[in-house]
Amino acid sequence: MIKVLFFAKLSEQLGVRELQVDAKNAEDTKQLFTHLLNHKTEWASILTSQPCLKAVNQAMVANDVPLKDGDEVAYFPPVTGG
Amino acid sequence: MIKVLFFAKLSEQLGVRELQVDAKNAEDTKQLFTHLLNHKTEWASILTSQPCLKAVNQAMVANDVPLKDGDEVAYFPPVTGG
Amino acid sequence: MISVQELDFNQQVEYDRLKSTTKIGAIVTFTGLVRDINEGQGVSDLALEHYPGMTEKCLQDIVQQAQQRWNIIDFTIIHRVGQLTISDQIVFVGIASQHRGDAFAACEFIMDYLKTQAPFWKKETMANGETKWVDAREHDQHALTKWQS
Amino acid sequence: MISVQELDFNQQVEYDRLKSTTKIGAIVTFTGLVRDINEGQGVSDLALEHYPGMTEKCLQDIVQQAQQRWNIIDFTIIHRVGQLTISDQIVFVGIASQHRGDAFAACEFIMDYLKTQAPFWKKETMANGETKWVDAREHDQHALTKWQS
Repeated sequence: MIKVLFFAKLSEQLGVRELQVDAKNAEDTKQLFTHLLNHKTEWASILTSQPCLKAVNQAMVANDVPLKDGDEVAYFPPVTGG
Repeated sequence: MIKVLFFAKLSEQLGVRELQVDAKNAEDTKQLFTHLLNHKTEWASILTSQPCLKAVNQAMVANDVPLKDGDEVAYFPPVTGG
Repeated sequence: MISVQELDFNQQVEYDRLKSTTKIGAIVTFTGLVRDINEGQGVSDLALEHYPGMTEKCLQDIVQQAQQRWNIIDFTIIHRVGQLTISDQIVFVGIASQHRGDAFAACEFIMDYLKTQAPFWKKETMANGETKWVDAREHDQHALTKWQS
Repeated sequence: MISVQELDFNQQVEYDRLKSTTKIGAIVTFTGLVRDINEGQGVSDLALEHYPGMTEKCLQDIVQQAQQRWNIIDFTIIHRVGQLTISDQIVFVGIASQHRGDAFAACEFIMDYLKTQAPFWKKETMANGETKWVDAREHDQHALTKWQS
């Protein structure tokens, strides 16, 4: 399984903080994202209407990367700490 | 009179911290400096052998400037505070 | 030292910890506070969310980059999470170095990267009770360009 | 606040004084300390001489230049004179601003100009008892170039 996390505004809008996705639906981050777009009716518009960053195993990645069983993928808005 | 001050290494080497110079021997800082070079035997070599900054009325000046009775002129090495 | 914590921190304690060896000639500290006005609106409270695990890794990575560029004798990064209010301390970055140039550069570098890369998110509560996730500022992205030469 | 004094100062007191209004979002402090090694020689004591009157004017002038360039809500400059020893605090510059960019720049600018223009002179006593006036560093003059664009 792939552990998927959402943070901040994104998690509030999607109504979920964590999700398990079968690794066969997520061979890479691109396939995972497509899977999430179809997870619930409103998810496509939420996930594509705003800047959305991603981290794989707790490191931000700019492009799509391959995934394997046990990986952790997080989606979140641009950061605003400090 | 012109009040002349020396600081730090310069005052140590000259053996004096303060001096009064007749304003007629110091129409400008150039004339004052020439007067000081001749004040005592060793002063010329002390004042010309090292970088020497000057301030007129407590503001640093790079070039020579006119002086008038009552002015305060200070000579000192490059600063090393902070 | 890197710490992500709900607890407040103390300027003197952090300063004294950085001032631990006689090699140190310069200490620069940055403290970020909750301002009462953000983008022209009165703020009353602030909630800070983060991504536990990634946050600490990310801060460690930023410090390593700073250590490669400048001479750092000691450092402290503290970032608070949870519920904060006006004038509360949010973040502390302290750098101890032999010389001031290293301390200033490393401290500002760490803050600039923390602002754009560390996974923290602020949610403001306005004076009128409305809540709003803070938007990332273009200006913070731009601040990175000075380190990329 | 500008102060030239023999007395030591306290980080927390100065920090709290800068943190006085809810408009402040960023506080940057710089503290300079007596290091045990200068130019490779063991230092045991340091005497700081200054030009009373000119010193205060000069620091005021540097602050005014900083205020023209950056948004400064409050500032503190403290410089000690007289006899100091290893690890003693020499100088404190603290800046309170709305945003961190102003606070970092103003604080470093003030230190860079203080180092090259304010009439202070250091005389070191070495571990072996010899005394030596500290030479001005070329590097400090060079540090000014970053503010002259």
